[in-house]
Amino acid sequence: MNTPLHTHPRTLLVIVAEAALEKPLVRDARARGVQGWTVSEVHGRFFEGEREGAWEADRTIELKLLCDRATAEALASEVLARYAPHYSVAMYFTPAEVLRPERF
Amino acid sequence: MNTPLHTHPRTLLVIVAEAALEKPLVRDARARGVQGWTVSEVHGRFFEGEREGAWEADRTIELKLLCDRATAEALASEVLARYAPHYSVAMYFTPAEVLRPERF
Amino acid sequence: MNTPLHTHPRTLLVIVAEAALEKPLVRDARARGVQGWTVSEVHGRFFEGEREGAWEADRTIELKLLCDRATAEALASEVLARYAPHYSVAMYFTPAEVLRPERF
Amino acid sequence: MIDVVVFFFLLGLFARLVRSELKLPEALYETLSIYLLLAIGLKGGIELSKQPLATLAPEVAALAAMGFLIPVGLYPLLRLLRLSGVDAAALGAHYGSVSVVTFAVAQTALARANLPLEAQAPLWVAVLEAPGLLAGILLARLSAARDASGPPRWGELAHDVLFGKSVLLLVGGIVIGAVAGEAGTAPIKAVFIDPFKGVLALFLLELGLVAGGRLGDVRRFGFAVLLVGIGAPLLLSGVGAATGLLLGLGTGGVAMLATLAASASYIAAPTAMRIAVPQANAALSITAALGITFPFNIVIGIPLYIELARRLHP
Amino acid sequence: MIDVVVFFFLLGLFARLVRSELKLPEALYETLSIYLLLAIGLKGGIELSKQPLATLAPEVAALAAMGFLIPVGLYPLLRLLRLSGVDAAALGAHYGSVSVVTFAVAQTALARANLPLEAQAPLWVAVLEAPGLLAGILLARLSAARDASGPPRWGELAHDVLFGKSVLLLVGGIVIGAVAGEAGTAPIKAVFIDPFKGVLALFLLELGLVAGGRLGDVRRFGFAVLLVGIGAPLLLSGVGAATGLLLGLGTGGVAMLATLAASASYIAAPTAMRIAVPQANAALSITAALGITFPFNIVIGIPLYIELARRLHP
Amino acid sequence: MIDVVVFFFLLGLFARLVRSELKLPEALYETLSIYLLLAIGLKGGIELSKQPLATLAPEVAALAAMGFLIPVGLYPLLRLLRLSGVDAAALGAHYGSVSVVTFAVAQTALARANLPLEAQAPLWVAVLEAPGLLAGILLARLSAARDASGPPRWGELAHDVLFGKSVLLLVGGIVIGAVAGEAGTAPIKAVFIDPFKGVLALFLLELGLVAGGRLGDVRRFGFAVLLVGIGAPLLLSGVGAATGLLLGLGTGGVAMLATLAASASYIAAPTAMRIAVPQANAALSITAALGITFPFNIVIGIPLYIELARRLHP
Ligand SMILES: Nc1ncnc2c1ncn2[C@@H]1O[C@H](COP(=O)(O)O)[C@@H](O)[C@H]1O
Ligand SMILES: Nc1ncnc2c1ncn2[C@@H]1O[C@H](COP(=O)(O)O)[C@@H](O)[C@H]1O
Ligand SMILES: Nc1ncnc2c1ncn2[C@@H]1O[C@H](COP(=O)(O)O)[C@@H](O)[C@H]1O
Ligand code: NA
Ligand code: NA
Ligand code: NA
Repeated sequence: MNTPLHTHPRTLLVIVAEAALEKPLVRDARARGVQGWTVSEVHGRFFEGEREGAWEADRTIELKLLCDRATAEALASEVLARYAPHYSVAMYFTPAEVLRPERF
Repeated sequence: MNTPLHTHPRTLLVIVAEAALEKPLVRDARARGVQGWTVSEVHGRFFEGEREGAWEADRTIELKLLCDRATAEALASEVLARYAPHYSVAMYFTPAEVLRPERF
Repeated sequence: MNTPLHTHPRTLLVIVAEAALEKPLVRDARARGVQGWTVSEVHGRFFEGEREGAWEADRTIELKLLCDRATAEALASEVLARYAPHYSVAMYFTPAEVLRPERF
Repeated sequence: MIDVVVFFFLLGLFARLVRSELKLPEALYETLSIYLLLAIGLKGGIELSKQPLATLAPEVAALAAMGFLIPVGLYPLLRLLRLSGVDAAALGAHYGSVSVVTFAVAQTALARANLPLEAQAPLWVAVLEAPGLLAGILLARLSAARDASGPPRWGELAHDVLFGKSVLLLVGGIVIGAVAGEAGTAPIKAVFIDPFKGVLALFLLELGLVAGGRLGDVRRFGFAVLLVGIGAPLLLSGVGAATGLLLGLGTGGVAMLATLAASASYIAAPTAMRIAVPQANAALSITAALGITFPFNIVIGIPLYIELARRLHP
Repeated sequence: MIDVVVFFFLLGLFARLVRSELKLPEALYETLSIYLLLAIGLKGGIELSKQPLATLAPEVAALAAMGFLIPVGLYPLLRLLRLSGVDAAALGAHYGSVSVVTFAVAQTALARANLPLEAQAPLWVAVLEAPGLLAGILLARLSAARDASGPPRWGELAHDVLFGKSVLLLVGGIVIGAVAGEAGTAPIKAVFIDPFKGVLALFLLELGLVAGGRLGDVRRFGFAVLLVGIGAPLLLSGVGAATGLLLGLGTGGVAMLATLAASASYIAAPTAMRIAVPQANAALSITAALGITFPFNIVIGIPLYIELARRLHP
Repeated sequence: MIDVVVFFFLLGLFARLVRSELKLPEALYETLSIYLLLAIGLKGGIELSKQPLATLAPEVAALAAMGFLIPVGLYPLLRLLRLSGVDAAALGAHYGSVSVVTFAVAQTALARANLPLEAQAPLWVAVLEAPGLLAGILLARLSAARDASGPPRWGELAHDVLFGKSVLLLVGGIVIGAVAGEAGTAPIKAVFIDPFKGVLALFLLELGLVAGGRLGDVRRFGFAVLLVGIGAPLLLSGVGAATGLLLGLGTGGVAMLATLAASASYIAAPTAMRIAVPQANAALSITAALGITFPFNIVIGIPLYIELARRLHP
């Protein structure tokens, strides 16, 4: 009943990390021009990892950032360099499409 | 060890919106034939937006609807027209594959 | 400003199921070599289903497993055979890309 | 001397203003609000069980009318402040309805002042919950020519208010208290009566945090929101006191009706307006109701309204 | 006169039946259940510390046997109602196990009736938790020829029950109460003893909401589930009372065993069955146990069982 | 005879060691910690309101110095155990700061022993919160030549500690208690004073669970962590007691300062270190502080420190 919608490709960058990183990650995302963010509280484990969540840091968050591919990649590289050596961080990209391109 | 599974393409429509919209959004989805829904409680912000969650509406939800592309598009258009002018709503499509096509 | 990142394709297997399955599903995933897992508490409904969450099982979880396609398919088949007949389980695959291939 | 529960409110306000990360868990907030509603209802019910039931019909009718008329009366005044039609309607709805915590603080202030309060006072809160919302929605409909969201679902709305948390727990508590009486409720006194003020203190700590978070928005909306947030309760306290005198209430009752009229809903109203009048600016209403009027009433208003009642009621 | 805590249950039931959005936060529910288990255990332990320890072995053995035999005895009856083998087994397991809140309500009812209760009664609850589940799982295995999910993990199951929340907190509370005694526990009385009934009232409000949510399913399962939900407790109360008489308990103890036998587990059993007997219809069991039997026992059953104990026990 | 609240800690420890699924909801944990901080502060404030305000300046200065010097003093000792520089610095920060629950348990132990405690003791906790963290971060900076994460944001850090939950609620409680006094706080006594020990018992149950979860890591880190977890508090209790004597405190005060010095922070410190010194091994610090030192102090240390204070203070 609808003609196909015109959508715009974007990338969803998902970062699963210890909760202590929420504030700095959001700050970094904002600095790179990401226009919004969504956080859920999750729990989980990286089976074979040597590092492991500490007591208050046992809380884990999943941060989702919807933006263009270049921004997602730049942000991911920064996170990898800055936080991954010392913090629990898992990251992946997922393709996404949006309707209002000016917002994401 | 397995021969490749036969999967069926679907679309995951993700709607991040103020919690007040949960009931109406699920109602609309159901009316369009979506067979199920999943909601998580999230928090987040749209940095540059003029609108902003009010006190009880500070609660934000992420609604996931797995359905065929046409339904997802129709629903997204409806949401854009009906709710986006007055409510906080972010939406995106993600490709997905399912095993049991009759269920999604 | 960055040259394109080298990413590695993976599959995100998302399983929405009654909470009683969390322990067994994580066990199965681990047995198949998945290296980590993430769980969020969600709520939702399958509209037309005959089965329906029971009292304590009213709690629903969303389990995300990031791994290679073959593992995701093998795991999904196993879940379909072993749990789907008696439990509430919805599953889908989503494409994903990661930076550190050895971890996923 | 300021009541100790008010200090907790100020502590919460302070914490937010200095950007402390202090936060009460949401489950605690919900628990406290369920507790307060039940406890207020129970206490009222126990009092009611001790005395012959007054004919409540005139009170109910007068209060429903008052709640309905408050948004109607505020509408033109708010329009004068250059608020849009829907904003004026939605904001009025907040003042037509009431704040339960403000009621609770007034109740303890009256007790400290040794002014007896009518046993059925918790019922007033229940009665005042809905009429203002109704009026606000009607005004918004009249002011907005066309409306994308279709006609309001009145049935659903009525249901949501009548069987919403506030009315249900208040009235439920009243009925249980009235039926079980002082003796029947004695075994649960240690939970619902004795710790009441301490729990109220905790709740005010939380509300201080929330209200403090709203204060930041005052600058955004400027002078108008300040004027509304302080002017409206002052004006409406007079309306409430007059209604109380008309109904022949005692000094405590007059002070309480002044407080209730002056108080603005920050739970039922925002939720209802978000659904029924989505075009209205939610942040504006909540800034006035929770960021300004609530603190004003808790700290300054209530003592003022008690003083007013004392003067009006020889 | 009906106990005040029962009114809270009815309020919850009412709220759900009128589709109120009232909801207690999950964290509150969990907190209340942890509290009740600890408090029941502590109180029992304090009582035990005051008297020479009775030889408990015969009681433990008799109750374990009773819990195990209830599902076995119910199985053929449920099959007569055309339930499948696994459904009959799983449903039986719910009745073989017990409901802690039903115990708590019976305890306060006995206190109101001035019937003394054996100090070790909380231990009965702990003992009765598991045997019924075990029997239910065995019956399900026998009735289901083939089973996709492989042999049950008995070790895991035993561990989950023994070190599960209920048994651990009950027994933990008993031990602490017994070791610390009346004097040692005096400083925590204000939390674990005095507010007990008030907290129970809140918990019953929540359970009213949950049970009300299950009532809707009764129509789906029809007459059979009603028959089971009311018939089973009536029948089993006789079994419990007989066991109590056999063990030489006082009137209070006989009434309590009747209640425990008549009560159905709606926490441990559903969870255990979901894992060990997934083919069984979970909604059917929970509708009977929580939607019908629980309200029946709280409102009608307990007074009945007390009366029964009085008649049987001159 | 061991205090009843300690039994709850042991129950939690036991539950975790047998791998029970018992878990307190996170919201409860947060609520209990908010409650304890406020209640401790209030109680101290009420005491302060009864007596002329002592000149607190020397105490504040001495305690800030003690908190700062503890990590500095521990650093070379921890390096001897082959810990890396950042690990030694971060671990030291945990011991320089304090544990509020350990304070609460010591407070009840002193009350049982009839040893009066200085009214301003809750203030000590607030003062001791930050200096150790500061020292730990400085040491880590000095020991790590280059640091990817850039210079520490001192302003942010100072803000987070000063207006963090602990200091804010403690000081807030003290101020409210001092201003409102015994009479003013009487109406909230039923919440903040009477149930204190019972709530502490619940909190210790939770901490037993958490500490038990950390015990498993002890094997991973081996003998060194055991040595630190037990050796550090023993050593530091001497430092605390000496500081107490220097300040001319009574026996209760000396015992309390010994306890505070011996206690390790497991909330503020891990959070602050995670942000400011991310290279440090968080699991190592938390295992020592929460898995070993906390249980050691609760069960063995506090009675020991009281005895020490008695001997030192004729
Ligand atoms: N393969 C995976 N699939 C899903 N979630 C993962 C996976 N690996 C890691 N995670 C999540 O990422 C978080 C941080 O991972 P790590 O940095 O390995 O500790 C873990 O706590 C998991 O919740
Ligand atoms: N670029 C983005 N990435 C992730 N989440 C977003 C983004 N933009 C908006 N959101 C989420 O969508 C919600 C509603 O957005 P808005 O309508 O802009 O207020 C926000 O509260 C965020 O949680
Ligand atoms: N089409 C759908 N879209 C999103 N979530 C779904 C969908 N279908 C089912 N679910 C989720 O999967 C859970 C289990 O589904 P079911 O096995 O059908 O009971 C439900 O509780 C929903 O949360
Ligand atoms: Na009002
Ligand atoms: Na039973
Ligand atoms: Na210390």
